[in-house]
This record gives sequence, C-alpha cells and structure tokens, in this order.
Amino acid sequence: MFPFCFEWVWDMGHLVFHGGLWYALSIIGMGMTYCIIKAVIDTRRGGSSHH
Amino acid sequence: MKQEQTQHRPKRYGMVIDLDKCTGCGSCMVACMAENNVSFKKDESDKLLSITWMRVYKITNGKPFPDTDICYIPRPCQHCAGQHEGHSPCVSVCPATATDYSRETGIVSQIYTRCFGCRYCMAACPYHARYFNWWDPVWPDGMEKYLNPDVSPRMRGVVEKCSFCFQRYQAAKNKAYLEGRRELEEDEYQTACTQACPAGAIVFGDLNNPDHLVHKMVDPDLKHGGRPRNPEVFRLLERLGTNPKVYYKSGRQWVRKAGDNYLPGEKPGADMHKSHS
Amino acid sequence: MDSALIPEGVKRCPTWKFLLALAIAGAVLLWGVVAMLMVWFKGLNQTNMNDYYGFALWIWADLAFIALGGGAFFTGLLRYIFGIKELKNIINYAVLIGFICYSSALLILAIDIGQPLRGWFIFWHANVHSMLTEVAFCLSCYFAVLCIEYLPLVLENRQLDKVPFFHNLSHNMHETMAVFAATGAFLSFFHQGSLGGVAGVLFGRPFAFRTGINIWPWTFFLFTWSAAAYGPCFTLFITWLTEKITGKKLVKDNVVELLAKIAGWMIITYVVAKIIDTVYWATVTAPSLGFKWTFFYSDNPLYGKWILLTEIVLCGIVPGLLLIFGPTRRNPAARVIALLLGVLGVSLNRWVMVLQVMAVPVMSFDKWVLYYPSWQEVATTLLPVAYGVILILISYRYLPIFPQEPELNPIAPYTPANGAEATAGGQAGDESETEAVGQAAPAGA
Amino acid sequence: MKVDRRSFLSLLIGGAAGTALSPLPWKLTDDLSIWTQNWPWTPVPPRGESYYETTTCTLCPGGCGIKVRKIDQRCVKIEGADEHPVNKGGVCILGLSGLQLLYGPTRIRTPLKRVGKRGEGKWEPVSWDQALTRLADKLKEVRAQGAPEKAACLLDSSRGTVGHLFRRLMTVYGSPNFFTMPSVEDAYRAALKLTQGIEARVGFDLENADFVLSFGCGLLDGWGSPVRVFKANSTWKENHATVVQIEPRLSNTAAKADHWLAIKPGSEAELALAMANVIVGRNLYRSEFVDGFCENFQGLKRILALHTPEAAAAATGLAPEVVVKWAVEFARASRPVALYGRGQGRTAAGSLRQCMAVMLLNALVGAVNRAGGMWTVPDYDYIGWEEPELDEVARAGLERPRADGAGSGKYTPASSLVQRLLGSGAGQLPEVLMVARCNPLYSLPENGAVKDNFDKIPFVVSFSSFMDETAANADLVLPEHVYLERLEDVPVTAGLSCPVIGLCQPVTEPRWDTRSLGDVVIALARKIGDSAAAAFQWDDYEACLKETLEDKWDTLEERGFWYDAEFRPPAWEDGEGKFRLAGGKLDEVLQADEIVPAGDPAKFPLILVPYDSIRLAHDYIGDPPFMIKAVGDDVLKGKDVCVQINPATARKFAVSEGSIVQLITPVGKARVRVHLDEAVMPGVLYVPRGLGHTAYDAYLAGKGINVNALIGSLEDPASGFDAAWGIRAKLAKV
Repeated sequence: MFPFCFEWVWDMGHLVFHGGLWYALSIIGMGMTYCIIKAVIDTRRGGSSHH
Repeated sequence: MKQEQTQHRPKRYGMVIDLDKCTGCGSCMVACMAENNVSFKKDESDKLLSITWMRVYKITNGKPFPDTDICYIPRPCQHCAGQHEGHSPCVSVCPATATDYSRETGIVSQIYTRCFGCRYCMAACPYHARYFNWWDPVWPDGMEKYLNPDVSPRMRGVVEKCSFCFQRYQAAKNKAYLEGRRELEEDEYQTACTQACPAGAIVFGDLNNPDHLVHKMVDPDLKHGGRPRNPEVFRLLERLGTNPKVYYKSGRQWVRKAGDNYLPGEKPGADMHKSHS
Repeated sequence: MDSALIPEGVKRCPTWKFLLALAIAGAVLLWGVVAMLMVWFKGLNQTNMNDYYGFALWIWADLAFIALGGGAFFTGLLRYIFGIKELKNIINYAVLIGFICYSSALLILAIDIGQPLRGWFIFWHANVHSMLTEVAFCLSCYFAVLCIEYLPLVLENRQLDKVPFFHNLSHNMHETMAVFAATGAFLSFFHQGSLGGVAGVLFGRPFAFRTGINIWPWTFFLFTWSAAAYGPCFTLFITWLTEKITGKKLVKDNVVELLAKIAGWMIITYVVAKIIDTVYWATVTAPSLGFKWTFFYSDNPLYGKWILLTEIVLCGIVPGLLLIFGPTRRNPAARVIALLLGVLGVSLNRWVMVLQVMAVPVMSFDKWVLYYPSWQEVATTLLPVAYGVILILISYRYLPIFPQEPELNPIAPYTPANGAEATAGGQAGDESETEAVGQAAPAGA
Repeated sequence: MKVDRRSFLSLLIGGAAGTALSPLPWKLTDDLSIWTQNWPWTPVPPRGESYYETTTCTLCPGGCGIKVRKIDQRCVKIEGADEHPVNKGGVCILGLSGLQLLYGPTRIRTPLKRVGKRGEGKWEPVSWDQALTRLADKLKEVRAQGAPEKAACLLDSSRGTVGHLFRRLMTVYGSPNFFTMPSVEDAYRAALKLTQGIEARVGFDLENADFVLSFGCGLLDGWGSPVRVFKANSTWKENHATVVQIEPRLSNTAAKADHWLAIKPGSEAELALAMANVIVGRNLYRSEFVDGFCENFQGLKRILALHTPEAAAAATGLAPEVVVKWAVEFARASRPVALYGRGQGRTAAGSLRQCMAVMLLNALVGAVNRAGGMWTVPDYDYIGWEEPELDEVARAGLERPRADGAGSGKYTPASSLVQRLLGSGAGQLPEVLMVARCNPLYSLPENGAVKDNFDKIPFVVSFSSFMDETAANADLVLPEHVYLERLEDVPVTAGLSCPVIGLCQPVTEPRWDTRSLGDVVIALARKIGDSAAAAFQWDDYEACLKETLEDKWDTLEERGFWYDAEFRPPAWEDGEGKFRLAGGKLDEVLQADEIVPAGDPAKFPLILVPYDSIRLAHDYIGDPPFMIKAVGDDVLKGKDVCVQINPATARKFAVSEGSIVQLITPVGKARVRVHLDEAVMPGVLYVPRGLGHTAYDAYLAGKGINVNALIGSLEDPASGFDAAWGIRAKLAKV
C-alpha cells in the first residue's frame, strides 16, 4: 500500500490503481461534503426545499 | 526495479529430483516437517487437510498387472518464476503482499504474520503446494520442545508452504558475512529434504551458477524461463508457463509425460516450448 | 402502533404480522449468526473446505450476490447517466437490493478469511496487481456509494423527514445523485470485472484461465457485462416476488417491461460474447495448455457438459430471447420465468467459475475433488438472505420505496385528504390495514 | 422525558462519532491484528545457541550415525552424520522422527508396578530400588525352587554389551532361556553354518555388485541397513547395474528395479533352485570357485535335477524361458549377487530352504567372499569378559533344554525360536519373562496366540521406554533411557560388508526417571546377589563399556564410530575352508517341503500377504506422528487400513474401491477398506505391517489393523524358523 514497505516495487500498476482509487474516493468525498455543507446552509436559512 | 541487495549476480535457487533414484521413502517429507515446525493432527489420512510442504505423490502408468509401474514424485513448492520473473501464480494474486518473489534468490516466500487467510494463492497454485492452517497447531505435551527457533510456528488461519528452508539461507549468509565472504559455497546452503534424502535423489543449488550441480544436470535455457535442455529433465506443468525452479529427471518416458498434460495423440515435447501469450 | 412511521398514502399489514415475519427471518438470521460465531471462534475447520477447495460456497455466494446486486449500478447508470426517467420508479428498490447484496458479500468475506482481525491488511498491505485487491477496494468504495444512494431513502421516512437537516440533506443528495451513480458505475465496472478476473488470471488453472487485453482477461469483461445483464433480472424478480407477497402492484408494467427489455438485450449480447469466449478457450487456450476441453466435463455427473449447456442455452439464450420478444416479455408468466432463469444462469456461471475450477485436477496425476458445504457454511450463506429479507421488510414498511405504490394502490376511496387523515387518525389506518391482510396472509405465511 | 431521551441519544451518537474519529479504533484494530500474530497458544520456540552432537541411531538395526541439532539444551532436529560409513549423511524417515519419541507423551516416566488387572492400564509409580527389589525377589524365588530355567529374557538381539550383560545374567542365574526376536539374519547364520561350518554373519558388498537378484527383499522398503541400501541403489543407477526384483507385488523395490518378475507368492525357492539348475546345466557356473573351493557339487547336481525351469514355471507362473533368461543373465554378469530376506526381513527368519537356495546361487556364480558378492563377516569379538563362576543351581539349570528347543535336534540350525515358544506354545512357558527392546505382543505373528501365552506367564517385566503393547501387559515396568539419552555400543550387522561399531551417546539429559539398561542389569545382578553379583563387578555400565571397548574407546569417543574399512573376507585361496553345496543336513534342507499357507483353499479362496513399508515402523518402535502423517491415503484412511487387491480379483468378489469389508483368515478377522491396485497379483491380498496398535497414543493407536493378528506361523521343517509368508483368506461383507 505504501512505498515504505520493504517489498515495495514501483510500477505502472500503482499509478493506474491509485489514480483510479483516489479519483473515485475524492468524487465521493467531495460530493458528500457538498451535500452536507449545502444541507447545513439550507437548514440555517430555515428553508425547506421541496421535491 | 528493486535494488539488488548484493552487487553480485542474483541467485536462482532450484532443485533437481532424480525420480529414478527416489524410492518414495518419505524422508524428505519428515525432514521438512522437522525442520520447519510443521504441525500434525491425530488423523492425517485426509490428504486434503494435511499440511505437507513436501508431498510425495505416487503415480502409476495405469497399465494392468504385471505391466503396471509406479513412480514417486516429491513435490515441494515449485518456486515459480512465472512468465516474467516474479509473476508466480500465487505471488501475483496475493492481495496483501503476504507472499513475495525474491529477485535476489528466486525464492517465493510466505509472510505468515501478514497473511489473512483468503486462500486465493491456493486457488492459483496448480501444484497444490500451499496449505492452509484450518486448525490451531497443537503439539502433544512435551513435543513443543523440539521446535526449531529459526522457523516460527504458524497460527490458525494462514497459508503456509515450502520456503526452500530460507532460514538455512539466512544462516549461511550470516556465517559467510562473518567470515568476510559474499558468496556461498554450493554445500553451505542446502534444504532439509536435500540433506536428508537417503537416496541422494535431490540436488539443490543455484541454477544461474554453471559450477553448481543443478545447473549441470538441467542445463537451463535461462532465456526461456529456465527451460531444461537436458532431454531427461522436465518440469511439472511446463506448458502453463509457471516456470518452476524444481526440475525432475527420469529416464522413463511415461514418467516424463506424466509431468504435463497432452492432448490425445499429442507427443510430449511437441508443444513444450510454446506457452500462452 | 408503528403507524406514525409508515409512509403516507400506503397500507401496511398489521404489526403482529410484520413482527411474525421478522421473527421467522430472525430465526434464520440467528442460526446464521451462531454458525458465524462458531466459524470466527473455532476457525475455518468448521467448514468442509480443504486445501484443494480453498474457495468454495462462500466465494460463490460472494460472486453471485455481487452479480445479482449488479442491478443497482446498472439501473443507476441507466437512470442517472442515460436519463431513462421511467426507471426512477424502480431505482430505489434496485439500490436497496444492491445494498443488501453488497453488505452481505462483505460480511461473507469477513467470515471467509482465516484471520478476520487482519482483514484490513488487504488495504494496508495492498498488492495492486491482485484482482482481489481491486475487488476489495472497489467493493468497499462502491458499498459507500450504495450507502449514499440508500441514505436519502432512509431520510425520507416520515419522521426523519421532519428533521429539516435530514430533509435538506436528502434533497441535496438526490440532486447530486448522478455524480454518485456515475462513480458507482465506474467502480462497479472494475469490481465486477475484477471478480471475473479473479478466476480468469489463474494461469495455473486452465479451466479458469482466459487470455484477454493487457492485464485483463476476457472474464473481466464478461463478468461486468453479465452483472449488468442479470442484475436487473434479479431486481425485477425480487420486485415481482414482493408484489406477490404483499398482494399489491408496486411498479407499473411499462417500467418493468422497459428494464426487462434492456436486460434481455444485455443477456443476448452477453451470451454471444460468452459463446465466443468459450469457443476460443475450448479450441485455442485450453489445448495450448495440453487440455482437450471435454476433459473438464468428463469426470462426474455434477460437472458434466450439461452445466455448460444449461448456463449458455437454458439460462442464457432462452431468457434473453424471452425478454427481447415483446409478446413473451409482456406475458407476466413468461417474463418471470425468464427472470428466474437469468438469476439461476448468472449464479450457475459464478458457481462454475469458482467451484468447478477447484474440482478440476491440473497435474496429470492429481485427482478430481468434489465438495459439499458443511451446515455452518450453509447457515452463514443463508444469514445474509435472512438479513436481506429483514431489511426489505423494514424498508418496505417504513420507507417510500415504490413511488408508484400509492397511485397503484389507492386507499379506497382515494383522495389526498383521506390519505392525510388516515395517517393522522391512526385507528382508521389500522382498520384499513386489516383488510389488506387477507390478501397478504397466504404469501406472508 | 422527551428531552431526556433526545439528550441520551445525542450523547450516544456524539460519543460514538467522537470515538470513531479518535485514534482509539485504529489503535484497537492494530492491536488486535498484532495479537493474532502472537497468539499465546501458538508456541514460540525459545532461541539459543545452536550446535550439533553426534550419536548413533538405534531405532532399527541399521546403525546409522546421526547428529542432533541442539538449541541450548533442547534437541530440535536429527540429521544424518555425513562422515558415517553406514549412512553417509542420509537418514531415514524413522530416524528423522526420533525427537517425537524423545519428547512424546508415550514415554514411561518412572518405574511402574501393575495394580489393576493385566493390561488394564492401572499402575503405581515405584522407586527404582523398589522395582529392582521386586524383580530380584521374583527371580530369587524361582531360583529357590531349583528351576532357574523358568526365568527367561527376550531381547531384540544378543548384540553388544547390553545383550551380553543380559546373556551373562541368565548364565550366572542358570537359565538357558535367553531369547532374541527373529530376523533373516538367523537364517543366514544357519545357512552359513551349514555351508561353511562357521559361526559368522553374512554381509553384502552391495555397492560393487553389477547384477542384483533380489528374492523378495524389500531393498527400498527397509531391508538391511535401510539408508545404506538406498545409497547402494543410487550407486547401481549411476553404474547401470541391473536390479531384478522377484516378488508378487510391485513394491517400491520392484518399481525401482530394472526388472520386476511377478511370481506367485512362496515360490521363490523353486525359482532359485531352477535358476541354479539352468546355471549348472548350461555350464555357466564359475568353475574356478565351484571346482576349486566347493564340496559335493555332484550331490547338488542330483538335487537340482528335479528343479527344471518347467517345474519352476509351474510354481512361479513365469514362462520357462523367462526363468532361463534371468538365470543366464545372472550367471553372465561380472559381479552378480543374489539376496534373500522377504520385505525388511525383521519379522521372521523365513524358510531356510529358500535362504539356502539363494546362497547356492551365489556360490555357483562365485559371488562368495568376492567384490560385489556375499561376504562372510566374523562376529564382533570385542566383548572378552571372563567366564562367570557358576554355582550348582546355575550349572544344573543350564543343562536343561531350552524352552523353545532351539539349537538341538531338529532345531539345531536355530539359536532362538521365540515364535515357537510364544506363538505355537510349543515349549514350557517361563515363570518370569523379562522383555527388552522388543514388543512381542505386537510384532510376533499369530498375535492372538502370543497374547494367550503371554497371559499364562505369571510375571512379565518390561524395560520399554514407551508404553507399548508388551509394557501395557506387563506386571512391572522398568523404563530404560531412549537412545538419545544413553551411552552404549552399537555393533552393526544388518548385512553390512564391513564391521562397524557405532557409539550411542547421550545428547540430552534423561527426561524422566529412567535408567540405562546396562545399569539396570548390573543393579539387578547385585540385588540377586551371590554368584550373580560376583559376575558383575563393574562400578556401573559406563565403566563396563569403557573397559570392554578399551582399545577402540578413543576412536569411538572421537569419531562416534569404529570402522574397519579395510576389511575383506578371507580369500578362498588362502584358507582351508570349503563351501559345501550338498549332503547331510543340507540335503534335508534343500529337499524340505514347500511352505504352503495355512487354510482350506475351498473356504479361503484368496491369499493374504503382509508387506513392509519404510513409512511404517513395525518392530519395537511404533510410528511417530510424523511418519503416520507420511503414510499414504491408499494405505490408511481414517481408522481403516487399506487392503490392496487387484481390480480383477475385486470384480470377481464383487468389492469396489473404498468399500469396507471383513478380511477373514483361519486365525482371525478384521475390518478393512478395499483399495484396488494393479500393483498386486490377482488372488493375493496385501496388508501392511505396522498399524493396528492398541498401545501408544491417539496419533497411532486404533489406526488400521495389526496384520499379525491375521497371520499364523508355520514351522520351517528344516530349522523350526517361522516360515509363514502369508495365509489363506477371504473377504466378507461387514
């Protein structure tokens, strides 16, 4: 997982894998952060959006 | 690429087992168990649940009495190099890097404290050289006294396998280092099974070293994954492209044929040098 | 007594019946939990697995659950990315089923490993070249996505929805759902594929091994495709089952038929790919390794050629065609048979790719080995089923899963006002539920 | 109320969230995984200084040199001693398992006195002094009756100082009844006496042979000194020697041989004599030896005349041409040797006729006392104690006949016939029987009868280190050290061509309250007192050993063995000796009847033959867990032993692979599992020796059957040896 492991060997696999992983994780993370922050703001404003 | 820990030529430790000399006595199995603290249960007759790093298979030519013939095939871990060095069937699949291919020695290791027991490596190994600790190892009262401190007993729930007695390599390296040497002599590092074999059927050494007996016996084609050039020498499942470092020698055609799979009517050797892409 | 939690405008069975159903499923769950604890405390010797069968029932269950849960990502993809609006009426249920399938798969994985307390090493010491690592990461990430997709539904519970923050959060999540769905589809593509890769990369196992593109064997793509094809079948099948049990129509036919049609085309295209793959494997890959393809089906009746035929024809071509052709697709009986065959087909495929792989000897002098699961393995595999039933029971009762339900099942005489009254009144609601019991009872029992 | 609940929930959720965000769960997760890596119930072997100590393995008669790897005081591994002349670094499966015997739970920890019924397993620990006093009192009691011959002792062999101490004790006590366990060496010794008129043992210069004709010897199944024979076999492979194995079953030896002649069981002597007939008839014998140094060639010719290849063909099932072919090849080889001794050759001496026929083959090709041949090796003569002074009682006792009849009359060729005594119950059973280093209750054929006779012996003493079957049925147990704890000389016979004396020396402190057997004998003699005490004047056994081995002791201590590498048997040219080919007792032996397995062929259509496997120890030592683990699942499955049966025979008797059946012989029956095997002759069933223990621990006991319980004994008409090689049998549904 981390380059400081004794058996670590750098190769393309790491770039592809970690690229994909962190891309997905950041989208999920940012999406949720956005939703929560927006919900907090909406709630503060006292409004209740309709759906 | 990982930096070599030695400036010297990397080793490719391997083994040649002379199946015509092998008598099926089982010494290698027990030498291995004794050296490597392999546990045992009250009933070991279910061979699908019996940890034998070195397992001696009994094979037959399938002919009826009295033309029948049998041969024993001792099977340690084959320490496959794979299609490209290090791409062993098991090493490539282990999700937790708990098994590793050493570019210094060519030995496939198993890190028991890292293995979490998913058994993917066992599914990957066509030789069934890998064993799972289905039970906690229990030594009968008193017998834990003979355990070798150089090899840690495995806990329940992890996979274990032959390590080519790696602890002996380490000990030999340490000794050489203290004596100011970098290279090991051929007889300084030998596996427990090699040492014990009463028939002298097992030969162990560095396949990369032309002075070593294994190299002389096999005459490995190092450009092609170490394929043997000696026609009496073969590897198990050569066609799968696992490129093992355990070689077998037999003068008997049917024994050599049993080492691999062939289509009906196919001649052994016909397709030996082709492997999948 | 729990009427305050029941969504507006729908009828639910009386509490005692609900509790009875919970109790029955709970008993199975408990049995599974006992087995699970036995496995955790005593070790994997509680199973019938062995050194030849390191992968067995559980891995099959994992693969099957995830394939069947594939309806969630694929329906999400269709709904949010391809914008097929009709599917919003079934997406909730697809998400719920996906959530159940994936959480079950994770649980089974946690039971299946020899050292559950070190399970996290798969992340910490990850070997990125291993298909299983890819599975673990994508599975976990996608499960997070499923949680995100399921959460707004939970927040729509009548009481939770009253909390402004929850209401807003739910709303916002709905708004951004396309992003999550896209990420989910991306992750699903990889983990479904990796699960296929798990078997396909085993170059030491000629029965499983497949050539492919770069590091990805053909099974990688076949698994993704089959999950997308058969996952919706499972969603539709469970929807049908739910309708039968509740005695209500919950999703409109046009929605069901649309998804069924898509599934049908997916199945047919998958089967064509599968046939090409099988033929190539049987005529090129396996022979190059020294195996005649018939060898793999030669030893015992279980793993005979029938299994290949069943998988491809009976559970592949047949349901595919039944779902593509309008008349059979619109015929509820034919459709359900097709869905069921599809569900069985993908499960059979996963079975073959796990258990038959283990059964076939590779060394010429090795033996075929057959396996049957121990009761502990069966119980722990049924555990998630029971858990799924419970989660569906609860979710169906308290969450507005089926948007079309109130419209399809008006609480007679239906007026918006009446609906509001019924929920406020409580007593009246209970009475109307009693009527519904008559319909639901036979299936519920 | 509502506020309370809300705050409670908030606290709960807040607490959970807070904990989740703190490092605690991570720390706990990490700690838990570290804990799994150090489970306290998984042993951690202590580290320490690593070194080797050498000694000699005595687990079988092979006499291999071993080195024991030690970590501080713990023994952790047994390996072969590289420099040792017998095994040259190799070590067999049993030798490798030795530490499981040393540390295992089947060790007897202290002298024991039986308190319950015999065999009930109820014991009272007693002190060594009490135990020795009790035995001495018993012996004195018997002697006081004026019948010292009613005390007997049974050992694995009479070799070495310990064997001689026992023999001396019996002599001074006045009993001729010193028994040893049977072995093919008895037959060789008898044959040597008849042909060359000398008391000596037979050795084989295997390594230099280029044609090995083995009459059923399990060369690779534990025959002779196993590791040495394995190494010889590898030498044969390298030198392209020819090995022909004559045996009805494809044993490991047959499989590795260049040629396998599958003959009907029990027809070995016929084949050997017919081959001799061919060699003589075609003038292929070495005339320089036969004409030069043999007697009565004409007599042999007369006897051989009847044994035509056709007659042998009928007996063996081989074609006559095959008999001729191999006889010719054998005779034409430059250094041929023929070997006798079925399987490991440690269960019975076998048929003297067969042994003699094989020896004659060697004589005809001149392979006697020649490179690559059969050698006459003098007995070890380093034990030169003064004859003890005998009192009146002793002299009278020694005059009386041996209980087993060995050495007199019809049984003149034999020196010990324990099977006759304990199996057939032929002689007078002793009042006191001391058993050391053997397990007759398990390893003698006709097991049931042996047990019955044992029960009739009023007082049985075992010196076993392990709670084996005999010890479990003894009245008194005086446990000796195991080999890794004791000092002792190990003169090796086991078919070695050169004399080798190994030194067994303690590599570890005794683990339990056990004693060296030599010390026990000396102490016992002292307790008996009078002339017995006078005959054992050594301070202790160690002093006795050093004094006895005086001139060899330094070599022994330094190298761990004494080896006469230069030994060569005396050349015929130099001596007066002659090799008798026929006449007198020899004729009687050669013309003795064939040994026919017991039982009515009509009732018992099959023949059961036990076989030896190197992975199954079947003498005094039972299989340690490592070895049992190495036993194949075609031999032992669960608790059931597999009976090997040819598929054709299985079809005939409607049994299939894996089915459980009753194996019935005239002397017993047992539950077995069917294993179809093309490696065995149709009509013959094979069951391994070494299983079916009732004693020892759960790793060994109760697995399979003791084939000795199904086999009877058959007296060789010419010698009295047990010559049974099988028995009639049938299969029945369970």
